[in-house]
Amino acid sequence: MTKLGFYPGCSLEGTAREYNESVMSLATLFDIQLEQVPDWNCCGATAAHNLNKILSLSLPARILAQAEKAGMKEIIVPCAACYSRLSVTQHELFENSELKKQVEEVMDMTLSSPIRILNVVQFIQEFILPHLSEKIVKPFDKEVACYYGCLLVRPHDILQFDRLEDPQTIDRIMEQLGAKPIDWPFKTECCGAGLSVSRTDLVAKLSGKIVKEATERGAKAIITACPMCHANLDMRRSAINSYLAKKYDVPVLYITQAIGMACGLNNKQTGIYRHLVKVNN
Amino acid sequence: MNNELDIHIGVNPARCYQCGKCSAGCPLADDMDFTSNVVMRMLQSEDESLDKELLQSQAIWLCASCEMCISRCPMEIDIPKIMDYLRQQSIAKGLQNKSANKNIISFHHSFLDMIRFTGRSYEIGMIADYKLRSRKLLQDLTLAPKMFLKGKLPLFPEMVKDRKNIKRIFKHIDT
Amino acid sequence: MENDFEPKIVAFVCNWCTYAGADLTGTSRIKYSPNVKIIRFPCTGRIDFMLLLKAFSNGADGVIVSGCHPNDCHYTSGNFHARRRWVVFRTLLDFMGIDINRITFTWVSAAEGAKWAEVVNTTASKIKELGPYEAYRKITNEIWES
Amino acid sequence: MGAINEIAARLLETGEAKVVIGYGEGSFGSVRPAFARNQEEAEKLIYDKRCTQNLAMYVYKKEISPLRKLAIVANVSTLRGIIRLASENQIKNGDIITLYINELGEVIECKALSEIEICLAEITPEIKPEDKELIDKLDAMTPQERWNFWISEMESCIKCYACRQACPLCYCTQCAVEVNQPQWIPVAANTSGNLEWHITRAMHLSGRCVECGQCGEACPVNIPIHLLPIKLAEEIKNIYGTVSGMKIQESNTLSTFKPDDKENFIG
Amino acid sequence: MARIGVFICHCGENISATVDCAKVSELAAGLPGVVYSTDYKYMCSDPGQSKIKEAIREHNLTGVVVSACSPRMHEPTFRKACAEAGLNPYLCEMANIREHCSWVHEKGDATTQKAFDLTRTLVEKVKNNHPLESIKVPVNKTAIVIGGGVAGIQASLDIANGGHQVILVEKQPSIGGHMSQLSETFPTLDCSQCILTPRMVEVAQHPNITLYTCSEIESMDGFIGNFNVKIRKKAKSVNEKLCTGCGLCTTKCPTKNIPSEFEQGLANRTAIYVPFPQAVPNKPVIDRANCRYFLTGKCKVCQKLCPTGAIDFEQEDEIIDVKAGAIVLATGFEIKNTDFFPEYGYGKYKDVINGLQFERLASASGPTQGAIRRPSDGKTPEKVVFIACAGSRDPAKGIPYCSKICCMYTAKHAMLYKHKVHEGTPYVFYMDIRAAGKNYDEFTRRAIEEDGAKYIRGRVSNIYEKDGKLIVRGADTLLGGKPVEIDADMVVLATAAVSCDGSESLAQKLHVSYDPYKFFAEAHPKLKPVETNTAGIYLAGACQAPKDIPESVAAASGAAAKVICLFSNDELTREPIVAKVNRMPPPIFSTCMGCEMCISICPYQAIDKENITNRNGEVIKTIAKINPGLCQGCGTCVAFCKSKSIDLEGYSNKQVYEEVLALLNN
Repeated sequence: MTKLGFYPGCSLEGTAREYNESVMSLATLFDIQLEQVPDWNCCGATAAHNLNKILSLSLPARILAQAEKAGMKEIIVPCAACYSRLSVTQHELFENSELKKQVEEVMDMTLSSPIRILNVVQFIQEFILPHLSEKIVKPFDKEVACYYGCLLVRPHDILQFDRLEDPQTIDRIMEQLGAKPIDWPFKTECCGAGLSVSRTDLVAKLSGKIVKEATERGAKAIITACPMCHANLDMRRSAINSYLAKKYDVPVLYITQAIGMACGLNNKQTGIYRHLVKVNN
Repeated sequence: MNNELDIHIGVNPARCYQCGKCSAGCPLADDMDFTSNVVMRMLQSEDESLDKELLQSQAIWLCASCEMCISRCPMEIDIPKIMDYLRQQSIAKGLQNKSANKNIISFHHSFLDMIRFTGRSYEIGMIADYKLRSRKLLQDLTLAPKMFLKGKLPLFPEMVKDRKNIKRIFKHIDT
Repeated sequence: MENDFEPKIVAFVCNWCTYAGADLTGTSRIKYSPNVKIIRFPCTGRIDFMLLLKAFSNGADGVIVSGCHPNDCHYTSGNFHARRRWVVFRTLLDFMGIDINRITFTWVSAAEGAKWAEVVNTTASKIKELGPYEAYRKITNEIWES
Repeated sequence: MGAINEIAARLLETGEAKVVIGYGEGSFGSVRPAFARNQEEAEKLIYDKRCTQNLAMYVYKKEISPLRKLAIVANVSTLRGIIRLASENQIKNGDIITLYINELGEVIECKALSEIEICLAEITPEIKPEDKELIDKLDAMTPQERWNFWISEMESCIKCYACRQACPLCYCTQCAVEVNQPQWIPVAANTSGNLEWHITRAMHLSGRCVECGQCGEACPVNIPIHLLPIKLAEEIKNIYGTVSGMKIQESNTLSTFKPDDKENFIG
Repeated sequence: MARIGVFICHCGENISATVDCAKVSELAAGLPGVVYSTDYKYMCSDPGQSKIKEAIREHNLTGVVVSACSPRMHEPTFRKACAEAGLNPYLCEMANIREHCSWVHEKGDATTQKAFDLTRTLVEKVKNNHPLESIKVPVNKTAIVIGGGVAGIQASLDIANGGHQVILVEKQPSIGGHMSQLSETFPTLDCSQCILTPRMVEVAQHPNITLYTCSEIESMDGFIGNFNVKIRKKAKSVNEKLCTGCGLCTTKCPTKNIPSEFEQGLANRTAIYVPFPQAVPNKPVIDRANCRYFLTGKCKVCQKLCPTGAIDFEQEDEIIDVKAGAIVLATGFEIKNTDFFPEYGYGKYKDVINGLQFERLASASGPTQGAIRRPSDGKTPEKVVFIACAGSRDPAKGIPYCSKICCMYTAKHAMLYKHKVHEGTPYVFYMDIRAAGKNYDEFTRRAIEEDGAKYIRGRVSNIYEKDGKLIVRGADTLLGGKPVEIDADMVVLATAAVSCDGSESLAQKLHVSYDPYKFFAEAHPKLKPVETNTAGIYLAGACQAPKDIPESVAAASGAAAKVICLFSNDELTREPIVAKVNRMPPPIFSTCMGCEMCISICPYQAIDKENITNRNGEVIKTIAKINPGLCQGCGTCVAFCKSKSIDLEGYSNKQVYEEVLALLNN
């Protein structure tokens, strides 16, 4: 059994519960044990770096320090926002020793060496993909729009994940499931992210563009790997539809849910019943 | 502020040659009072009144940190970092944009306060707090019950055990 | 305490790349520390390892050796020979406890005016931090004392 | 009478060699180099475990060199010394008959230099355990400690140049230390002059040293001076994969290069 | 006793602004051996030089140190002045107190002190200089021109018309270069081929020009006046002597779907082909990578058809050894291609093309006979977006420089498009319009004012395809960064001009320096724009930096003039900076022990063995000997020689040793 460090992040305990459920179900199916970072805290997300730089570094740094203390060599971070914050923090601190000292002082913990931070797609590529074909029972035989969002690929210098324009990794994974990824231009357009609650009007506009484009290009599902994107595209659908004055019902799936469905996991295991936009099996 | 940026965050606005590729790709450019290349120009001007206008702008709060601008900027100017800095300065100087203060900034505060007390974010509490701050009591009134039914809004917050440590982190920030 | 210390640094550079690169630093008016003084050689291949020792025994606190990037040598291969010689010399100095941090060996091309300034400034601040090379000077001064 | 004496006697008798350079009994149970020019002297030659000295240095000594052809009794380091000298054109093929005594005590008579190469092909040279130990010890020290170690050693050097005298590869008629325009190395036996002399010597031997340790043996004040060229030889082996004195055609490591030589030291 | 004169130059204020020149002069006067010291506003001026000459005569100087600019700039000037005053020029040295001192440090004592330190160092050096005589070498009066674009053609014709032999080496099957691909040229809109083709033919017919096509430089050694070059002439599989250029083979070749390089992939060609109708030489070659016979072993249709039996499948690459006195590099440029613009969908969308492709579309001899049709479906585009600075001035993409030609050709493209599609709308996204040239700005204004090209100041963020249109997302920075979206039918990227593939390795073969972008470096940006750092090798055209046609031609003629200048002498004088093996009286003869390790270290094979024999002819000693004709004076052997038996004139052991001492001991 493979044992890996795991940082769920706050969303996966709340609005993105189904994401967590599908990740855990997949891990079980592929014989992987995901061990949570002990006593983890929130990464601070957009709010922290909007308001205070040291805070925006200290919160993720504490998570890294906790993981290091637990002897973790890598952590799986399914939430794209957390993945981005953790990666950027680790990069900044190990590039700038003075800053690192300052942050260590603030959190009263130390960081000795960088650890591997894997997003969910990297996790799938490394640990699921090699054994995927043998587990597929029901190919995901649909046109899909793979939606990467901002935080998986940017800032590219630091994350070094896939390519900046027209990324392909999720598309390739979906192909393995039997899906037909569509070519579309909004793979990395912003959904409105943290403005979800405070400026729902803007989110409806930005996410609306994405939902509309995907639908018009024939996608039967949007595949994502970010709880924020999911929330904006799924939970905000009624706002989107009223902004666009048209009913769009293309479902939004986490990539882990899509894999789960193809591998025959039930709705409870994938958590798709929790979506506000209905998913037809 | 032009010089400050170089010192504090190592970004030099003088590098901007106003090609506008940032604004062209910015998802929120249409809604901003100043597009990103104009923000850069205002910084280059080293004009205090423009600095102030900038700190009072809505644009800096509308920026969603999607990083599209820097990823396509030919001069690799870290505009998101500049935006972070401007937001922090805006608060430090009490110049927050009035309309953004009502929603976006309030939300950030609610979010951080939640972490300050629990170590993690917790949507119900946070949203309740935000509603009080923003006085948007009716917002999402229809969404919440749906989410609750889908099990997406737990009633009680998960908490970090070592809350002292979290407090310590915030304390350093506050002082 | 050491802040007032102005190190003496000798730069042994080749005529075609680094000397020209340092000329470009000048032409571009990029400022750097005046502690470094250049001696011109046709090629890094010409630089005798003994000169580095002579520099230290005559009071240098640091030394820069710089030439053309690999494959760019005006004489095709002088820098390749210099590179091997330096690898061996460095091993020997280190084995004898001579402070190899005081020697910067690098490549600066004729187009890298900014890099030259950077090399000089980095070396100067490093040597400033290391302080005067008393250890080497002490054994040299013996000659006069004894 | 051992095989070595028989062969020496034959070579002298047939005139194939005018002199056989070998080992003889010294005083107090030591061995010393011996030069057999006749049957009688040939009988006195010995070879045993004590015969570790590298005799290759005698090949070009003023007194011996005119007596070519020579024969020489050789251990491994002598073989390597001869090969290295041949690489540097100081010995020509046919100048010298080498009597190599292998591990089993057999005498292998090599008339051509290529035959020596064949003997050496069987051998993986290793440095003495005590030398290795001391090198490791020094490597483990801090630079400051190493400096202190060598400076205290250098202080005792009297610049007698016995190290140079003993080295099979120090054949220059004018050594760099004797050059006075410019005066590269201070003449006086002071610490800095001594240090610079030994650095120069080690550098001039780099890529050439056959690791016989003769310089250290010869030092009257027991400075482990042989560690310097040996350390470099070991590093050169690690970095460039070359070992001096194994093949004639092998050029000096420092007079050759590869464009992709490592350069992780450059900053 | 040394009698040294020291001359401190103010260089106007370039030096004196930060260095107290009078003080340096005063301090220098106190140096042992210095008998005369002075400072002057412009040492390199005539009066300045006269000062030096007078001082030499008056004070009977045995050495001169001029503390001024870089010796790379004015060493020849001052050495010449010394020679004119009767002092051996190699007794003159320069201390670089401008580039290495006054320009890089702030005004102050430390800077003045450094200027003095540098001066003192050179004083000590010059005390150990001795008179040298320059070396004479013969000049081979053949020039090699590498690259047969417009610059190479011009240089070849100029040199050949000057009465010298020229060997023109071209990588492609035909000369002509990029200019032969262009439709019309700015700012006159005259047809590119109409003006180039006569020149190409002239090259082919010129008695002094030997043309090797499909050829590249294999290796080079030697030096100015005496280069030895190996040219690899790649197998064309067609015997040029037998081929009459009838073209029958090309019409019957069964492999017809190879994207034509000349047409930039907008049309196809056959495996045996002539790149374009006006090609010189106008004889086909077989592209072995695509030829059916070479791929499958069967076919030979062309061989069966050829009336003269010119097809030769067995032909091999040929290595041609040539000797030459000068080389002109004219390898030109390429434009940045594939995968470089993922955000613009270049390579993904057929209708996003580059400028060179547009030239072919607009060319009367092109795949559409000059009608503007988009590649995907052949429709006439109603809206065309031209994007200037596609890659240029873009450090993030590794190209910070301006490609120089794009502003002009983009204006030209917009104009040509409008002339051909009257109802169409050309949009041009630009950052700046750089139109500095004779009639250039007038030209761009015409595109805007008369032809109605819609210029939008801003860069495009991305392009995507929707419903057969290309959605171009840009911003208008003159309207406060307002987003602009255009649904275009075709997009033309003015992609950056970059150096050619292989220019780095060519530069290394020729020992020519190059800049970080692999463009060849000139010896001096202003005063030696067509020379390289390697004497005898010159630059022409865009291999040095992006250049337009008139500039390339001007540079080519400049390089040709340099070559003709060089060839006007039968002999060259070379700097006597060469290595020497010492000689001593018998019985030592030399301290060289003949270890011969210097032979393997020498990059020029300039070291050989020398036998010293006695009266009976017996070899007493073998030592190294350096051929001063081959030695280039790198000094690698000098630093390597254990017994210090080799020394380098001009940078002798004694000189550099004294320099180190003088630099440090004040």
